[in-house]
Amino acid sequence: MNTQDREITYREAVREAIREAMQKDERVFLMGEDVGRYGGCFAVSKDMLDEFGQERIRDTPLSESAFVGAGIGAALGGMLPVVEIMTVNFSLLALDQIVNNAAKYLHMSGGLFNVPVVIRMATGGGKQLAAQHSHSLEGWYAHIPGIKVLTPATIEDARGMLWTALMDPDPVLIFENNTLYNMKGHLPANPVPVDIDHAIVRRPGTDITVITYGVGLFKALDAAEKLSEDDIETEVIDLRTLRPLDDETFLASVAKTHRVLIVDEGWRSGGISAEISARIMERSFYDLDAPTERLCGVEVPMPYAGHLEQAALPQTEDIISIVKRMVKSNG
Amino acid sequence: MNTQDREITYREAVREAIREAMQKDERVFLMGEDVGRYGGCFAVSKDMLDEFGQERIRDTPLSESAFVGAGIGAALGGMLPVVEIMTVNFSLLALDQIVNNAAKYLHMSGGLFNVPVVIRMATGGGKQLAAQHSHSLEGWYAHIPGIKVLTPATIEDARGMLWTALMDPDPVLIFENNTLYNMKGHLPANPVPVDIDHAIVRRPGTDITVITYGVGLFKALDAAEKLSEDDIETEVIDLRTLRPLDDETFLASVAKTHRVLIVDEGWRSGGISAEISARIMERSFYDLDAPTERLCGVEVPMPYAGHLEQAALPQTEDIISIVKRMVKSNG
Amino acid sequence: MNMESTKKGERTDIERGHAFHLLYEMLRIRRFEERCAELYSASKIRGFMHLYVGEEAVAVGVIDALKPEDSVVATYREHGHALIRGIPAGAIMAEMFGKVEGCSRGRGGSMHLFDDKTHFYGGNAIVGGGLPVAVGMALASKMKKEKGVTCCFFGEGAVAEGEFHESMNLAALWKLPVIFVCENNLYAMGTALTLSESVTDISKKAESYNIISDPVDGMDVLAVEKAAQKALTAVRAGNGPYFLECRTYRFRAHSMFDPELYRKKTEVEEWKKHGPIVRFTRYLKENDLLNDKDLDDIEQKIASEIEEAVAFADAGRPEPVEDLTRFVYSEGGKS
Amino acid sequence: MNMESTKKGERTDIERGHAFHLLYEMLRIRRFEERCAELYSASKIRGFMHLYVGEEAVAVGVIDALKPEDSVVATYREHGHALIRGIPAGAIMAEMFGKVEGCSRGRGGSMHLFDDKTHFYGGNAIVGGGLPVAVGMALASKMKKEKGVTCCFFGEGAVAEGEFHESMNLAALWKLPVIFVCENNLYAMGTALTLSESVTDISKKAESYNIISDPVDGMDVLAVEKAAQKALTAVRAGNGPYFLECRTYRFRAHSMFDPELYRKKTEVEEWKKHGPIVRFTRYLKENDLLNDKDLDDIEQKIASEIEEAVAFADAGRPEPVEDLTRFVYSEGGKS
Ligand SMILES: Cc1ncc(C[n+]2csc(CCOP(=O)(O)OP(=O)(O)O)c2C)c(N)n1
Ligand SMILES: Cc1ncc(C[n+]2csc(CCOP(=O)(O)OP(=O)(O)O)c2C)c(N)n1
Ligand SMILES: [Mg+2]
Ligand SMILES: [Mg+2]
Repeated sequence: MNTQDREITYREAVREAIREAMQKDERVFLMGEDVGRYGGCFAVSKDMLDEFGQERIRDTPLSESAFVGAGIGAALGGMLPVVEIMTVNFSLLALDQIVNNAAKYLHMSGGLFNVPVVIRMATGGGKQLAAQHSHSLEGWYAHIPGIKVLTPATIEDARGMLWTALMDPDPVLIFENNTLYNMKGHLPANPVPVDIDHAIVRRPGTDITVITYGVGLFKALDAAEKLSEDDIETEVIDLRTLRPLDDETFLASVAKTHRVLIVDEGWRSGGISAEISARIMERSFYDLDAPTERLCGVEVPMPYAGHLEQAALPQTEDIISIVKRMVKSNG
Repeated sequence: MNTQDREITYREAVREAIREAMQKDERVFLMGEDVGRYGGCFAVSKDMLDEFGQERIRDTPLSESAFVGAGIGAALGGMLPVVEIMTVNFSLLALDQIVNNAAKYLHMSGGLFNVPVVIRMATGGGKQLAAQHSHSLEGWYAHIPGIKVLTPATIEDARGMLWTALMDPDPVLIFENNTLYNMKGHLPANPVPVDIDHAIVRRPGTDITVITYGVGLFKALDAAEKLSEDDIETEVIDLRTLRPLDDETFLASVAKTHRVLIVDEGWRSGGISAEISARIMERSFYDLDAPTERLCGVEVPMPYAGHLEQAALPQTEDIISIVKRMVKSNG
Repeated sequence: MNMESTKKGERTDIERGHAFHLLYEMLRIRRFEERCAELYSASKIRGFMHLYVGEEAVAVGVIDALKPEDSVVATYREHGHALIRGIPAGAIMAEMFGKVEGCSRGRGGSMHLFDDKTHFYGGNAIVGGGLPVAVGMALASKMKKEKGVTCCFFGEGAVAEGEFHESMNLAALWKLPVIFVCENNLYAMGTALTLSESVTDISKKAESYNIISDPVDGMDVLAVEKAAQKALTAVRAGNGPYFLECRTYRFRAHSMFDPELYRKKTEVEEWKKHGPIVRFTRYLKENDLLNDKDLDDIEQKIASEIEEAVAFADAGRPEPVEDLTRFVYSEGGKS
Repeated sequence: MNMESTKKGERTDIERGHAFHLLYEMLRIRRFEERCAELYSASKIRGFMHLYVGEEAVAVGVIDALKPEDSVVATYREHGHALIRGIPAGAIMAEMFGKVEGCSRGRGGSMHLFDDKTHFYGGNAIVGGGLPVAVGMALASKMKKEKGVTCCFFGEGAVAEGEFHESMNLAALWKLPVIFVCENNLYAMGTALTLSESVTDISKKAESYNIISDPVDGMDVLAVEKAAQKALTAVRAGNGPYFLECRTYRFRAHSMFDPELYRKKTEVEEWKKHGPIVRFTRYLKENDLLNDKDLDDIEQKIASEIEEAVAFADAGRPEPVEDLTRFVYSEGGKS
């Protein structure tokens, strides 16, 4: 579709991915609140109504449960719906459909009916939207068997994961961190579908492994850059997919670095970081030179005030200081 | 109220707790689907309609979101509602109210408005109710700051926790495992309100710690009994409250036994067991003689067929064999 | 044509074969479920089981009016619907026995019967949970310009759920080919309609979504069939959704655990007198369309179908425990 | 009495003081929010901010009819409601500045204004999320035999949510003292009413719950006030809930991020001509109840109130970061 290397935004990458999917396959359509006339609450689907018409760029009423359920039904009926829930915060209204229907049809029917729906939503804090509008629940969703949970962080993943998700026979949730839409980055020529089965080492290192995903990736890379000035070489792993979790990639890294810090913006207790830590405990205990640590969102509903919100979220500086402390410790 | 030691069922314990609360405090009322005429879907509130009348034993329509929200509103308005959601499976329909309202009012209002609502629900599998009716999501709920999550396992806790929960100024969720209602047990004379801030050692031991809650407690105690015949002394900890988690009790045990197995019926990935394992990693790493392990629900929507369901749930025999293997391993 | 409008001895234009068929199907459900109740007591069937006894005219009348390309979304009270739609009795029974030969491989049980051949999209055990899915299936038909209609069953208790409201609105707004069939049996478990709805005339609800609605006597199989045909004709013509309220009654407990404290025995007895099967049988006899011998034949045929089903289920095999984690994600193949 | 029914020069029985008061309050909201918009551009206010410009007659008309013991549940578009209900402008502004002196200590921001003294139970940022809570507060009043009425505001977009349906039914079923005020401004973000409801006559919805409903011209403060009084009288008399649809229009973007691609500038301009403030001002002048000097006085008083509020907010202090984890659970004290 595009034969040149380009700088584009994350937003544009998501838009291109949707457009391409819609052009490639008639069964694909986009449905959600304000995806049409408004152009998407994050302007992701701007101009798409003109290009594809209102049947395929389908504005819905404020009925999260019904239109998510309708996406599930349409998938059962042979379509490949991309359902957009504006933000993860509103997905709670559709949770029954996701957990009890999307994630269960295949199993309840003994393998007869799979549900190839893709549900996209923005996630994350950082924009002073306060307690009800700043959830990072992707790690929480990862608890549910039957769904897959993707968290594209890079432009390339935002561009390439959607098609992979659509071709997946089962329900896939894609979480786009709301602070990333304006991020610019490099997209290689002829983008290809992205592997969603594996985590990826975004920066190799030898002294410690930082495991993260989504917006955390950039904080981790930033920190790694700065730590490198102090001769601390940090390996940074981007999980990309929170369910199913690709253990092998991070366990291999643990075997190399012997120290791990996990970074995620979700609340600490019972978040995805806990799961990763538990798996390292179980499978790499004897590889560790120090206990695995977690840097997570502070366990408080998100305050509106900017300084409090920033204090509630993991920061690059926090990563740096924890890593410094950790590499000093003896196993 | 009762001055004699008695054998009663878990169901009766819950019923007595509700009755006593209603007699003690006019602000208390029970509301939910079929709590009145039907007598409660687990017969917990049988005959209570006659005793308290339909204002205070309030049958609701099938409107989980509205009646849970109404419980929150009534709490804000000065009542002390006990909202019954038949089972955790239906609570997903009310999740927005729980997460975005109950758990957030105090914070969003900068401390002005607390929400003293108690939400009770049955949880768990084991009765061949299949994929949509067999969730164990209490550990999942424990991810949410602003709510408290109680899991009474014993008759005494079932009897005593409700009042403590009602006197708590903040929203409390009580999860009653559906396989426990028929369990008989001993209730001491003059039952008192139960501490909900601390986990409890239900059986002291020296070789390994099994951390669990709810129905898992009885499987663990059973296993401990049998292991004892092989001279393996298992310390069994009942968490009682999944949020906030009382670390101190189990960390103290780790310091003593140096080995830990966590048992819960929820799905493994991202369950409460992961959180406990991560905390042990962080705070008791050097106390461990072997990696902490987890025995959880298998990550599959619950199959109807009985033998598959039992295979999906942790069993006493599993505990025994894992513990045996673990105590043999060298740190 | 319905039973109300024809009096004893009056000429009726119902075709004898068709009349037999309807009676046969109702009786088939009844006997099948009576057997299920026994098998439940014998612990062959476990979990939740909800019987449809008393309500058979609804499933029979509506589903008989469907075409093969149509789809069905049902509730946990769906043995009848599954049978009539054409899932073999053996596959249903095996499902309830938890055997691999079951229509859902024994993974679903009584509340989750599924079948691809007949487009039977399952029992759904979350009240109201099937409605959005049905809307989506209808949306797919419409977008793909296929002819199929989606037929969605639910109880009157589901009307109080938010998903009812959202689904009705969406279907009407988008003029989707879906027929909503409300099986109003006056109780949601132990909660009488008067305790769950401020307006108990359920079919009135449809108005506020601009959906055509018909209340119909759900104890009269002919009336149901006629109403369903009318509704389906309208839906097939592209006029958007239709709402059919079938007024009926459940003769037995809500599930196998229900002590029925919430209603009087006399109320149940009164309704039983007007049951769909006694009533239709009487009607056919009065119109000389059926005699005792016919009835015997029907009963016998049904009895042997059911015994075969039970034998089939009994002979089925439990799924190997090693397969426990199958069907969480699809095996192989992309969509 | 409303503006429609009185023509230019006609004798009117509106009391001058009251007329002033209404105009004053509408203008107060308007000027306050215009200042907010500037402060947003200046990055003093952050996050989401939704202005009420054009809709002031609704909050003023309704809230003026409330008594001190009544409670208010509002949405994220609630600066106006908060101001009129009596939260000091300074406390609101400080809230938006994220300062401890804010009515929610800076924890809530524009979308979450709270106040215990005036029973202001917050802005709620989940569309439809306030309705069940309002129902519950009304339930508490009823059970405690208190007089207060709960007044719940929401947009027409919320009508599509399941929670609307469930809440209406519950309130009607239990005859609760709650007044539902639907601020129908024709758009939910960029979604026009015709794209969200199969029946666009919102007040008709109330019928299917057996709730009395009145559509009222939401651009006419007198009409709103009158309708609210009538509604509140009915609710206070114990007749159960009331549904008030106020037909209005939002003059500005949905939030500060909205490029308004979904409607024409001319449509907005047309509505502005009939704005609640221009219209009421004209009406008062035509009836010799107001002159330019009065208006100047009002504007000046408001301007100084707002400048004081800004100064107060500016002087406020940010909460110490060490306090981050406060207000997750109550401090001390049992309920
Ligand atoms: C969301 C939800 N809430 C509660 C239940 C428990 N429950 C199962 S059936 C039922 C009654 C439903 O009544 P109705 O919709 O009238 O159908 P009927 O059983 O009468 O056929 C209830 C409350 C459920 N399955 N799902
Ligand atoms: C449940 C939910 N879905 C989506 C949103 C995003 N959102 C915020 S306001 C809004 C429009 C609401 O429109 P309406 O109810 O008419 O109120 P108005 O903004 O017009 O006052 C939307 C879609 C939300 N806050 N909550
Ligand atoms: Mg019913
Ligand atoms: Mg609006």
